[in-house]
Amino acid sequence: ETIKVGILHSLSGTMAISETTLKDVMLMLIEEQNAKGGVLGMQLEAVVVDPASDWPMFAEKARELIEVNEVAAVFGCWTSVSRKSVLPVFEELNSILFYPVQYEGQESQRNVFYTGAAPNQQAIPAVDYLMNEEGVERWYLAGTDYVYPRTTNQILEAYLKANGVADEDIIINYTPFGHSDWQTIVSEINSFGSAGKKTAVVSTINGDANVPFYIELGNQGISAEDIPVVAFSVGEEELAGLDTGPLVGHLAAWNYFMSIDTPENEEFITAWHEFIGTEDRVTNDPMEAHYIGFNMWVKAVEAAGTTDPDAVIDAMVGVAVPNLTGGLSSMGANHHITKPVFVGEIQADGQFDVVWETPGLVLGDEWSDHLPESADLIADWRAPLSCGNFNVATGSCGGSEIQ
Amino acid sequence: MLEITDVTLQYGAARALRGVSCTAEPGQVTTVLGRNGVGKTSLLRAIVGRHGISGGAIRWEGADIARLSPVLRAQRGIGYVPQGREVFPLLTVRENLETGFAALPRGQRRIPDEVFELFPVLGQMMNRRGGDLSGGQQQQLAIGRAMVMRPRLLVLDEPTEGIQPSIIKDIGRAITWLRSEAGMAILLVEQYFDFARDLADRFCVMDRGEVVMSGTGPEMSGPREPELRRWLTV
Amino acid sequence: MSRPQLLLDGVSRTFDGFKAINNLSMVVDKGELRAVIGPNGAGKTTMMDIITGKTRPDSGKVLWDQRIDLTRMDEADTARLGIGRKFQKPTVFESHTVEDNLRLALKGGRSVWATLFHRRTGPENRRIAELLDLIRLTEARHRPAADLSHGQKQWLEIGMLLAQDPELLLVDEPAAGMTDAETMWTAELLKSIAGDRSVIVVEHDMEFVRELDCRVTVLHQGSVLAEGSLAHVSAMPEVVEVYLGR
Amino acid sequence: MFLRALIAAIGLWLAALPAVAQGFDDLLARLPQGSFNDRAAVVSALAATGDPRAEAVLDALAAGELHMRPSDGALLRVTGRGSNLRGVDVLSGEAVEVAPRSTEPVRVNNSLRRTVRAAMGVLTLRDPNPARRLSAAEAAFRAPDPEQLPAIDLALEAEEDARIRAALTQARAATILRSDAPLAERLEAVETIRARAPRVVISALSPYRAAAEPELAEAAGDAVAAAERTLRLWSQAQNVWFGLSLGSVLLLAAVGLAITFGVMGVINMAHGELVMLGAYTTFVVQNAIRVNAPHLFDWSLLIAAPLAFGVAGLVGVAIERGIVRHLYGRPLETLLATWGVSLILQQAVRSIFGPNNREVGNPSWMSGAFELGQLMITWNRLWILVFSLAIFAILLFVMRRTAIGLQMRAVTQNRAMAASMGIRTGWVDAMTFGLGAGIAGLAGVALSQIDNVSPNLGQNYIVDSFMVVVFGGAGNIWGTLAAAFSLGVANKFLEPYAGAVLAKILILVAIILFIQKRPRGLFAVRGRAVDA
Amino acid sequence: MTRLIATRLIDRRMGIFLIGLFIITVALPIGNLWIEGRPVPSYAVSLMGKYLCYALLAVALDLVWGYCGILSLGHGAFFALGGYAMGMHLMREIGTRGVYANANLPDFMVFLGWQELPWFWWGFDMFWFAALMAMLVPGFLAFVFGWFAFRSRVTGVYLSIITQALTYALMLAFFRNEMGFGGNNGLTDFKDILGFPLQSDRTRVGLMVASAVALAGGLLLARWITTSRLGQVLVCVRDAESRTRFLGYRVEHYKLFIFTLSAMMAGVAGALYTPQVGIINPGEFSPANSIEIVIWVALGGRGTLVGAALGAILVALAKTYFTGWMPEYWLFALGALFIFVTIALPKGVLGAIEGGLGRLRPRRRPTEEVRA
Ligand SMILES: Nc1ncnc2c1ncn2[C@@H]1O[C@H](COP(=O)(O)OP(=O)(O)OP(=O)(O)O)[C@@H](O)[C@H]1O
Ligand SMILES: Nc1ncnc2c1ncn2[C@@H]1O[C@H](COP(=O)(O)OP(=O)(O)OP(=O)(O)O)[C@@H](O)[C@H]1O
Ligand SMILES: NC(N)=O
Ligand SMILES: [Mg+2]
Ligand SMILES: [Mg+2]
Repeated sequence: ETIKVGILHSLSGTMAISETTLKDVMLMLIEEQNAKGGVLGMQLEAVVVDPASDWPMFAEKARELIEVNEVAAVFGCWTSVSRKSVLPVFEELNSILFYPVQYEGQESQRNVFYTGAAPNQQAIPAVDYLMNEEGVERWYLAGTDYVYPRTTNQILEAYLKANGVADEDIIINYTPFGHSDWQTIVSEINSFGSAGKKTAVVSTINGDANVPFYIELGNQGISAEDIPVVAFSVGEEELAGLDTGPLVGHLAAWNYFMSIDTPENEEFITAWHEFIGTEDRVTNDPMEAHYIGFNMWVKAVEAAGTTDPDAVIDAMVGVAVPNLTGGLSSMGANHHITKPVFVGEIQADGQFDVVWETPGLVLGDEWSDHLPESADLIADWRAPLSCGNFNVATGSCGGSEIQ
Repeated sequence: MLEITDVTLQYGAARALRGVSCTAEPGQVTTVLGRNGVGKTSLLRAIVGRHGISGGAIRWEGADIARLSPVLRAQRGIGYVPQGREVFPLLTVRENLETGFAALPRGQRRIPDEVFELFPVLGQMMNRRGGDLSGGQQQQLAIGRAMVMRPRLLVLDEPTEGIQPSIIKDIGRAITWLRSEAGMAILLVEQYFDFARDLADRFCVMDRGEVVMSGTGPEMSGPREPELRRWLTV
Repeated sequence: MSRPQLLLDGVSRTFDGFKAINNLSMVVDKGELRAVIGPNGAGKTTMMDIITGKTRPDSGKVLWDQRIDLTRMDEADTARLGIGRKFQKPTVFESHTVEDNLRLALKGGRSVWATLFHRRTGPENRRIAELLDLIRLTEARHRPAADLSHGQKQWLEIGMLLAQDPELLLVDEPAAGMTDAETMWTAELLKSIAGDRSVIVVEHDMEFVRELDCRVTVLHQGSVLAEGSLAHVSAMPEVVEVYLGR
Repeated sequence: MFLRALIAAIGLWLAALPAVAQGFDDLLARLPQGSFNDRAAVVSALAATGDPRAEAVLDALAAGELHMRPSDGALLRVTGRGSNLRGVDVLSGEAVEVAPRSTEPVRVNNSLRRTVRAAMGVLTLRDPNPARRLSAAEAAFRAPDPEQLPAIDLALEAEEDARIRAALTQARAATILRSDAPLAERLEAVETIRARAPRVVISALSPYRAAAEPELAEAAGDAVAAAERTLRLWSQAQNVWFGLSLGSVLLLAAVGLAITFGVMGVINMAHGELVMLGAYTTFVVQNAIRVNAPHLFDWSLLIAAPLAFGVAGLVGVAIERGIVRHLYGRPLETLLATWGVSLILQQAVRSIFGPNNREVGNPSWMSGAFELGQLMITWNRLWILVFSLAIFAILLFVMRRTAIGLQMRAVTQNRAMAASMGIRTGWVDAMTFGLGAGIAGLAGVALSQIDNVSPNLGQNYIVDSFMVVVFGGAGNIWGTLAAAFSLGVANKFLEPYAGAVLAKILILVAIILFIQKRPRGLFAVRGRAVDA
Repeated sequence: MTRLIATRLIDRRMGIFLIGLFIITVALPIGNLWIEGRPVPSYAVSLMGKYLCYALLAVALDLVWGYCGILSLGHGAFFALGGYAMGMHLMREIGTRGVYANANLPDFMVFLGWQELPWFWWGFDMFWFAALMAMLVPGFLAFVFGWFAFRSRVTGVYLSIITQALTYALMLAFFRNEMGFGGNNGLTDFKDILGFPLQSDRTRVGLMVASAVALAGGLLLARWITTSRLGQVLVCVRDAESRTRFLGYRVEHYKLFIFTLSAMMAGVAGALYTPQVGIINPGEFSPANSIEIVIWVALGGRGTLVGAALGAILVALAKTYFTGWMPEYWLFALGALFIFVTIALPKGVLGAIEGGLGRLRPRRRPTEEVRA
């Protein structure tokens, strides 16, 4: 008898470039856990499917995993739209999803555990850093045209204005997915940045579009000392496809960097290299998120003594496991976790060098406090509240989750 | 010499040729006559390799060519003027003519002057696209193009179709010239009886996929003429 | 007196600097049978293209029935006015059967709704049988038109033209690819149609034209070189020079 | 000698400020602590001490290699990782043992690094190396600090190199502007700075538009406005350049398709994957060069180009012989089969090279940019433009002027008749498709320089390249050229106003509308043959 | 007379297909709802429902491509518009059950700080209106687009590419949050339809049966059209457009009619699809999706209607099966399948089945158009 674990990451199509690694890391974690004797005395069995970067297909495959393969939990999704697509399935079939990617927030669902960063765990600290430590006064927010950048920028815009940044000192610019001709935008950044005020670019540019963006940045000679770029979707994996020489000093904000020097991380990296069979492959933040999420799930299952979703969901809140950066991450009542926030600078070897970090761990804020619509909302999945969008002003649990 | 023996040809289940035999000799014009749909074009298609045969043999200059590809047949000196012209519509007249070079050794790759003597209009329209020419001009181009190949066997499918009377006469003269001066074997399908008769050294008449009558050129206007004409009327 | 069915007045058309039709004027009366001859490239087919709206003239007038300007119409419009055409290179609907080709050409409703709710009728069937018989393709009626030989396609086109029952028939080289006997027979057919209908025939076969026994227009370099009876024009040295040859 | 005097002068001046009047060792101890802003002050002070050891410390700090050993507070310069970890005591210069995680990095960020550079600039304004002097002068211009004015003046006095003198003069002007010098002097400084490139003028003078003195504010405002006018004029030229450059990318992506699709009529959905193969070939070549012959790296693209042509061309020939050959006469079904091929090629690359981006580097001659007036022209874009035009020219020559080109066109117009003319249709088909595929491979070499090298590479270009070929007029190679450049330029003129997304939408709508006017594309093949 | 119509509409292949469809629509629900132990999981029901929507979409495309020679590379747009129309209704149905509990505005609008419902959302709270719009909006777009394109005589690849440009432009437009259709996430988190909860098995079965009925209806309608005189004219247009004009048929009217009708069918398919997959987003407009529809039709057998439906179901089935069975290598299998079918089964899967059975009289496949 085995316990099945579903892995729902695109192995083909546009998202394969990011998600395949997460499938691999899950296989590694499961293998390691099995070597340690499995869970509840049973071996784990990974069930891998390929939703092929097709959003409705994510829902179909989620249903297949839960209904046909009867998995105990699913680790998967990258894009927000894929997560949105599977939410109703997890709710209806009452199963568990671990979502490992930084996202825009504004969501808390009983069946989902969000192990990636919410905006307050990435975007806001990064902007704080630029404002306070680099004296940035002018902001160019460049993003790919989809929900994560749009939401993040909306939150940032509210936040920046609240901090006294003038309208004309903020530009928000969106580009299509896979945008590859950045000449105009980079030159616009160049002009915007030469108005005598310290300027920074906040990039929520997604995936494939980053490589040509940074190449253009390098070639037009925009150096980090003049106009630093801080990115929320660029990690070690993205840099692996680039000559980072001209990009040294540009920034990224994450909750994990491969370069962070802790024994746990070293062990993790060694295991990863061994598992994947090459020293060339890097590790990144969503991988750590899966590492944390998986260990939390194992712990919660052991605590509950069963894989029954209701029991596990209840057992999850409060579970704490070591993360890879030397701290102990724990699961909040809002199904988001606590994480440290790091700002790192790109190095010539494609790694990041941490220049700043939050003093302690930060709990993911599911409903942004910086947006009027969600300022009054909180999520708390513990009894008796058990609500994903409790309105503290009206004192009611508004929305879908109440029966 | 071209020898066709007992050739059958099928389009799917329908038979277009049923045991056709005939010959074409160098220095002679062989004409094939027959009403619409009796299989004349099918016979020529079999010879040039446009359509595979299901029985019989086609021998040219002593070798069996029935299994050869159209390219190899062209390279063995068989030139083809198809029914419906088939000029390359987007190539210029010059380029159309130059396609005839493919089967020639490098040294011979030039357009013979006779082409322009025979069809002066081609010379005037060298840079016009083949597809823009009038019907008759295209027909002239198709014949000229085959002449560029300098074939030893020239297969012509109704070459006078759509051509003005004066040029038909010229074509007649040209065929005579090619036959005698160049010693070409010429196989001519023709509906225009007088034209065929004037040129033919030999003739054969087809009906429903079979050769029903054959003979020498002079016989076309003699006692056998009424019989011949009968095969051509409905 | 006879009324002009079709009038071309000073029509010109240039292709990439080449004057295909050059100040061409011509009148065809109602019920007239007219033969048009002329060297290859004289502009005969182009003239038909202009009449049917396929090609727009650069200048000049084309009047139908003395009032309708054909230069503003497209192919479907002219067909609906009653101008039918047989092409020099036979073009039929290859994936339809011979019979269906004729049915589609048959005079009748051409609108989307008419065809959607169309039902076959007895008279229609009889007319089809008649036409099939006339073009001698009764045996081939259920074969796809793609399977026909070149000459058979010519006949099918003629059949389709007749099925349309047009006011004016434009017939481009009907005798090409026909045996002599068929050629003569076709000439008889066209003669029998004329009177009721107007007919313009283009042909290079002088026997055929002689048989038509009608007024002949000789085109050369896009304009009229001569007009008159065949005997008259073929005696003209210019015509012999550019067209008939010696 | 001079240096010492200078440092002494600065030291004296700084001594007046109590906050920084600290001993060198004191300052060193404070270097690893506090906020970046605090530490920036420490760095300036360190430089001001004039202590010769400062340079080594600052150098290590700027390189991000300065570590502190918590056990004794020693400052080490640490390089390497894991087993290669090596340490040097910055003050003594002696090598020391370091165990992993026994030291903590002294963090630098961009602003601190800038301060370090400026601080070191003071130390290098009189460096014997002219290049270092020049960059020190530039640094002083960009981060003007009134405290450095005496140093700049001294340097200016001694400087002989005209270029460096000019730079120093500018730096001096910027510094004066920042200082509380008399108004006349500062107005003069504005005039001096005005001579520089517009962008620099804007950046340097914008803050003074809000100066307290109205004359100064006006002068600065004038200068900035003039610079902005110049830039606006140039921005049109810049749009043209960007457009041509985008056009060249479109041309590259499409030109192979102009053959396989435009000329042959094969709907080749695997075209993008052939481009991808070219890019991966470049990756493999560069990898081999990096490992075996690093000195050849600058040649890597020239070596990769023929190989990419060969690899993609051979795959193309294989596709033609294996699949497309069976489909002449049913051209639309090539869509189904080549779609299948494209899936297989994508997955094959994913299986062999992994799903991630692979790194393809820019050779030195393709990196960086140069300025042409106010135009910033990047070398890689320029070379790609040249490359695309060269490919186009070669292709045009092959198609129009060679026998094989004639045969290619003949075969695609009427395969059976071409065979009857003695043209080896099979061979010609294979060569034509192979040529189109090979050119796609060449495009991949160029695209590897500006885009991801990933299994998705091909998919990113397929829609655009069909659009270009069709918009230009299928079957007309000139049309492809015209379409690529006109779409590129149009896009780049729209983008600044409409944004990238809307610009793209507008371009698509424009294509739809344009096709209504010219139903057979920009350079339509016209005439009887086509409208039959 | 009715017999005559029946034989005209239902030839052997259509008959067999409809019987198969009927069996599925009866057997799956019974197995899912009424048999002990539920041998048919709900998963299979909604999957089948989705396949049937694809099949209807494929039939719609076959109507224009197979019979009229219009290779639309943008049919996904009509499907998606139908899907959005239904999605908008489902969004409105959520009411106060959204996360922000706003009775008037869907969640994403609240989140974007919108104050009131944009005008183009008016009326979508009524099912009948949404259902109508699911047909009318795609139909209208097709009509306007077709009216210009066909009148200008845009044909062949030129038409194909502008249809692709159309769907591509729509995709980018729908990505934009400003458009008011939920941006890249599209519309999700639906609760119920006509008062039936979407998460219940009965609703799912109902939707699947509705899809089956729509497919059968679509097939019969398409068959009725293609066997009429109008259908013959369409084939004429496909094979020799210019010649058709010379017979007096206004080709553009015919094209416009069939294109608009086909777009409306695609819209219906989309409207049924959305509630069954639970999401509609701009990805449905992506050019690759539209190309895939063409692939279904080509694979099944162009110009056969039933073949198109079969092709859609087969490819979707293969995808479902392969992505679970060999997630890392399934593209090899699918690619190989496409290549195999084109080369080995020139008449598509349907042609191969019929040829293999050999019982049915060989029907001539219409000859291909010479150049795309
Ligand atoms: N689209 C076109 N582009 C260029 N030239 C053209 C075009 N259409 C016709 N021509 C030219 O116009 C002239 C007239 O052609 P047309 O087909 O009308 O001749 P015709 O009298 O029908 O000749 P034939 O007896 O050979 O059929 C020819 O020289 C032809 O090359
Ligand atoms: N591609 C084809 N498929 C099926 N049948 C064909 C095909 N081509 C010709 N046929 C049939 O084969 C027979 C012979 O045709 P062929 O073209 O050889 O006749 P032909 O003697 O050249 O006639 P024409 O004088 O009309 O050119 C005809 O009955 C015709 O219907
Ligand atoms: N959640 C994201 N990054 O799509
Ligand atoms: Mg024939
Ligand atoms: Mg003509």
